[in-house]
Amino acid sequence: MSEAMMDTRPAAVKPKQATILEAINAALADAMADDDTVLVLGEDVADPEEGGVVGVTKGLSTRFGDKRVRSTPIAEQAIIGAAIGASLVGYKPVAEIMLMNFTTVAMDMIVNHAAKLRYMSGGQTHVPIVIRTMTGTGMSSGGQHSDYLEAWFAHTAGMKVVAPSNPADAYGLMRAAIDDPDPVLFIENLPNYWLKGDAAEAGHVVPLGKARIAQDGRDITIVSYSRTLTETLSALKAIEQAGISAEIIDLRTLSPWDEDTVLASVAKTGRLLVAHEAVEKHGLGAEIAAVASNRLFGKLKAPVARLGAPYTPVPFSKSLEDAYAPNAKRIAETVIAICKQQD
Amino acid sequence: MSEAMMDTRPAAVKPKQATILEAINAALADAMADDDTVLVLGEDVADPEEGGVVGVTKGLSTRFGDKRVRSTPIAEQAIIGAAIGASLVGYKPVAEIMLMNFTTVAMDMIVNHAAKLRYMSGGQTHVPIVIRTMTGTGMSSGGQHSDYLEAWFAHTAGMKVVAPSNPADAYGLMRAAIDDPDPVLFIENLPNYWLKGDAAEAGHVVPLGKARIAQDGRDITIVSYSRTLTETLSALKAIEQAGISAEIIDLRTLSPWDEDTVLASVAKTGRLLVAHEAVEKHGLGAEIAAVASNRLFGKLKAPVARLGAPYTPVPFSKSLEDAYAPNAKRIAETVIAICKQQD
Amino acid sequence: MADNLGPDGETLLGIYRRAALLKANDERSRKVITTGRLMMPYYSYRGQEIIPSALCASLTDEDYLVTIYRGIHDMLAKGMPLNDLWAEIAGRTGGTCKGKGGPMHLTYPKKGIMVTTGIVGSSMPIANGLAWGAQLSGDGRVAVATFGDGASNIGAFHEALNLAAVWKLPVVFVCQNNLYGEHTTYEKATAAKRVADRAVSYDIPGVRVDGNDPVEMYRASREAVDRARAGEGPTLIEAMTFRFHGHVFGDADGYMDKAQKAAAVAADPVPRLRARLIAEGIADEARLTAIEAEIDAAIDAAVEHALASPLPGLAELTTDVYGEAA
Amino acid sequence: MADNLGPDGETLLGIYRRAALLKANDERSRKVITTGRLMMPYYSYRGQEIIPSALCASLTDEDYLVTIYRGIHDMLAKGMPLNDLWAEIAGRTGGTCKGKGGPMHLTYPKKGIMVTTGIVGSSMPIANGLAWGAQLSGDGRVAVATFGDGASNIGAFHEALNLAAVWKLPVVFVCQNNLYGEHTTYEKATAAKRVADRAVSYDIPGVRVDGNDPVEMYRASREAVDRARAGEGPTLIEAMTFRFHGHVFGDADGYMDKAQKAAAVAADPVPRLRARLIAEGIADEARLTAIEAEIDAAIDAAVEHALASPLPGLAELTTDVYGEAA
Ligand SMILES: Cc1ncc(C[n+]2csc(CCOP(=O)(O)OP(=O)(O)O)c2C)c(N)n1
Ligand SMILES: Cc1ncc(C[n+]2csc(CCOP(=O)(O)OP(=O)(O)O)c2C)c(N)n1
Ligand SMILES: [Mg+2]
Ligand SMILES: [Mg+2]
Repeated sequence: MSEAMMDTRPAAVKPKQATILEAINAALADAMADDDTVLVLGEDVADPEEGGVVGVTKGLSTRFGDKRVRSTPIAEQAIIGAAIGASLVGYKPVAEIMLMNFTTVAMDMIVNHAAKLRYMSGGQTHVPIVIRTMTGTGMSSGGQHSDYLEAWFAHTAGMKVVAPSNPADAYGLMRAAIDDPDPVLFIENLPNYWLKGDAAEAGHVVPLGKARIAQDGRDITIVSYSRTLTETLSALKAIEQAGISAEIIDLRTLSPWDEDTVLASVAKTGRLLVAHEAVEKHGLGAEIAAVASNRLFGKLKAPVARLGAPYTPVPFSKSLEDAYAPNAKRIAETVIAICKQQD
Repeated sequence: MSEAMMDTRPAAVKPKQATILEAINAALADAMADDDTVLVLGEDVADPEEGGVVGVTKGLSTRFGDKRVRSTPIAEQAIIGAAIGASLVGYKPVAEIMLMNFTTVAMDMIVNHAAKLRYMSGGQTHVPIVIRTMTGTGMSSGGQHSDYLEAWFAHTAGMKVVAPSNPADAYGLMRAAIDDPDPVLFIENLPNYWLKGDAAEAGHVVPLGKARIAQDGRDITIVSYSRTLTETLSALKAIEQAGISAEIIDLRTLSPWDEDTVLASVAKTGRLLVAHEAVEKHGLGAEIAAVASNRLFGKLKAPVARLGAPYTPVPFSKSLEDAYAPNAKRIAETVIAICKQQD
Repeated sequence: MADNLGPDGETLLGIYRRAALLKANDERSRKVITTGRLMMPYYSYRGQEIIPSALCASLTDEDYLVTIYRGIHDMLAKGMPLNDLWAEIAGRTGGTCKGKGGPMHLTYPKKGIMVTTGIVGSSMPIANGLAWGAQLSGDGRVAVATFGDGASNIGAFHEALNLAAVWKLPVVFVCQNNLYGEHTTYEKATAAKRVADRAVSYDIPGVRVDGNDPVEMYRASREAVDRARAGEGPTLIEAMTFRFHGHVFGDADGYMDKAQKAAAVAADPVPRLRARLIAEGIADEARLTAIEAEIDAAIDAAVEHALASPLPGLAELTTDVYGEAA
Repeated sequence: MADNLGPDGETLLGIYRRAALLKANDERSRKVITTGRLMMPYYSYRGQEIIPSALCASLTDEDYLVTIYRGIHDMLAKGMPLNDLWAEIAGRTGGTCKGKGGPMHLTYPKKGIMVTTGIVGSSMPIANGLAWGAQLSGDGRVAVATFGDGASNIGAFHEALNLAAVWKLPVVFVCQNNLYGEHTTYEKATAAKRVADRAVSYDIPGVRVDGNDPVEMYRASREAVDRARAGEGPTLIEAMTFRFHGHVFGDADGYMDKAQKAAAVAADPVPRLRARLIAEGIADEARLTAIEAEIDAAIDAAVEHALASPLPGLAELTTDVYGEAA
């Protein structure tokens, strides 16, 4: 706040700032204002319940009424079922599953139904819902509240998966997700809710399936997303100091992922590191590494590398939790090691 | 049967034949006979309910009593919960989740609890359960009854995942799984239940984590498992006719997978195809391809290839279902194309 | 129940019309499989025909239905055309789902048949969403979820009924209690004396009726549908019935009580209703025979049309996975 | 309830001993967080102390407990040692789970504290398994699952109670109804008039008691535990109570009814029991003060011991994922 006040550029030049939390809230509000069929449901989402445990949906029920913004019982199958049913008859529900680990109690509804109804009905019906969920280490929440499970959903045909890393993308991806004709899982990072950045203009849309080049570079491509993208950006200085020019790609949409952008970048740099907070084994990076290694066979300067969480549940103790997800330091070290391999 | 009767080798030389179904049944029976703490539970598993819808647990409740072999309500969370609880106090429950798609209603119990309790308790408790489940295309069961979801569970630290392709392995892996101190998901292929092969001797154990070289070869390594391994063996003739010598590895344990055996083979052949029935994108093959491409960088003769199901739900119609999972013909064609690439 | 709820003679005849269609269609399905003309997982509903036949007398084409693998009777009663049905279960182009859904996933939105699910318990949470849509739109539509007795023991049942009750959704939950869930008896799986008793958990009306009695079933359904339409919230109906065949075609049903089954078959509700129509002078033998002949001919035509239709081409494998973003 | 169920004076004093420990431990926990000495997600149970204190009067160390994130009161009542507890919630070596579980996953098998879960509803299915083990072993042990009112709306509740009933398991389901699930009131989330009414769905005894009344809570628990031990199956106890603080530490609790909360705090059950002990001559002021001082000293020591203990080394990150195959 005080920083913003000290900015001396004229107001017209400097975009408004927003946190990711504010951006998602604005996207929901703008979508509801623009389209009467947009609905919000989930535990505690309405204002008598404070607009969500973190406040992402604050103000919506007051503004749009408690028929369109409904707090639910603790019953994730019922939540997703209600969203699916309403979506089949013309509504665009945005359902919250409070934490990503709680998708485990709604997997049938998400995977066997939301993702498949279009196909199984031969295209007669479709399920335009958004499932918002938050996750991430860094809050000392331990083994059952911190997992990144995006690989499960990316493995599920019929769904899309999105994970923004900054406020403008959060806004634009949410608008795209709401208007997408198919189920979209929208992954929010808990510690990054309060990350500030340029706010999106109202109506800004980030098309699903398009990655963003967050930083141009020549020597190595780093593909990441969500909070790990933030860590990657923080690693940049150390990487540059080692004399390495890194191209950083924010995947943003995890499924379908933007093969064209990633492969073009790796074709240019010859090196690839995929970094994410999810467990490395069988994580999203496996698919990207498999595709890049296959498609750029013989053209790479180094083996495709991955950096993810170890093959363990998320530990509670701070000393262990801090060592769990890839952070700026480990990303920088890994990048430097990869680029040194061939030197 | 008539074939067996016509066999002229002396009985001592020719091992007894068994189907995979019989092998699993025998493994359960032998384990229950050897160890009073082994239990069986699941929908219809007891004899008044005919020992399971396919008969895998037939005879067990009659022999070991209906306290140790219990049919359950249709309530998969309750089933896995009961298994977990009993396992915490000295029992070794084998729980059936009838079809793999129904794991979706028990994911919380499997992933947040069974897989994590050892870690979250700092090793004070552990969950020696086996979760048996069947799946597979070929039965015209459509979108909600045929999926291979092993990649989800392989991504979950704390679990092991097993998928036999023949009767002897089915027996030996089940015995190992029951005695393993951690939760093991045991995947049975529905159409392959009636596949015959050499029966295992009573007490035969196949250690978890060890792959089997089903066929020695020089030019390419094919890694597969479950029914796709059967298809791969059927592809062998066409592959050989094309002048290609293929080494076929039956992974058997999908998590942890046998990196040593696979990498040694690929180091020798220089080529790798991973084939499975699960959706290719983000499937088990992605991890194996990522590891092999990374570890054997610069030493491969061809890019690592994968063959899996398309990125769609499983269709009902026979014409589409037949085209869904990799079969012998497509495996042979792919192998030949890979080996021709460099010729 | 108030006495003016009916059904009158016309309504009873309408119920019979549906029930006769359902019965004939089940018999034909089993025959077509037995003779090897068609392969599919088939869950016979023979014996349960009266339930949807009486229920649908109170529903319009605009009302929603979510049913299950054992649900072809529900769909036919709700108006699924025979041609679309048969082409689908034969996996042919021209099937209502282009052959991609099959017998467990038939869908026909034109008659409100929105979802057919193969996952026990899943019909209920989705029906809630349809009902929520109706509540929001204020269009007076009602959603019906059908499911089995076994399904009343799974978590989704509980979550769905509770949500429907707290949101006062226009939804009717119809449990077709055929006394078995696969091979397991009601008593062995279900702690409640009656499924209907479980309505207490949601403070909604719960009623157990003889689902094989068209009058009881009609009245209970009508009352529940009227309540839902009037904005008074959900109802749980437990319709007692019996499944004449094994769980799935090919199942030897050795686990079923022989005497119980024989008694149920002897009390076959469809001929019973037929006899009643004649006895009460609602329709005579000739009229009913004509109706049945018409049904047979329509099924004949649908079966032959289906089996003569081409299988889908390979391009269909990868369509309908995603739509086009706007 | 039979009048000879007690509790007698000694038992009441035992309940107070536990309740005083629980109350002091909660106050200390919040203080240690407020003063920045410790960071953790903390779910205060202040106001709910009587429930486990009275319940555990009927349990032995061999009986099993499965509790939830808001469950430190349950564990302490069941006998979790303060040192192991505090080192764990501080994430230190020497914690009962070596610091890897934390406040939501405390485990202490030596006192039967088998699982603590952070997933709403999950305590119940697992408690069934422990009870199944006891039933098989014939060792007379009882399993207790505790959970909140909100948890009574999730599928796992329903599945678990039904299975426990059909299997007649020695398990007691204790719903601590504090009128809120996170920010949502009981009424807004729960269709049943009482959670206890839901026992009808499982044909088991269901009883609502004032969980803040040590006598009511003791009697209901004792009856349920005795039933379970006698092989008569599960019981559902709904213990009415109130959560004095927000859902989680740091939650501003603006959604809570101010007057309701003030009334609940004014009727704080722990000092109420204290006063009663004195009024009934069960213990005098001096004795109670001594007990409280002892508790404070023990907590002091545990906190200081925990905060002085080292954090786990990095090797711990990857241990305890798998055991050694035999
Ligand atoms: C979640 C889940 N578990 C198990 C099954 C396997 N299954 C299919 S039908 C069935 C029995 C259902 O019984 P009920 O609800 O009484 O319906 P009915 O078949 O008798 O009509 C079972 C267990 C399933 N489809 N879904
Ligand atoms: C399956 C699941 N959904 C949501 C949550 C988030 N959550 C944690 S506690 C809680 C409220 C539970 O309320 P209640 O059962 O009444 O217990 P209380 O916290 O009041 O003791 C919720 C919704 C969760 N942990 N698990
Ligand atoms: Mg049934
Ligand atoms: Mg509560």
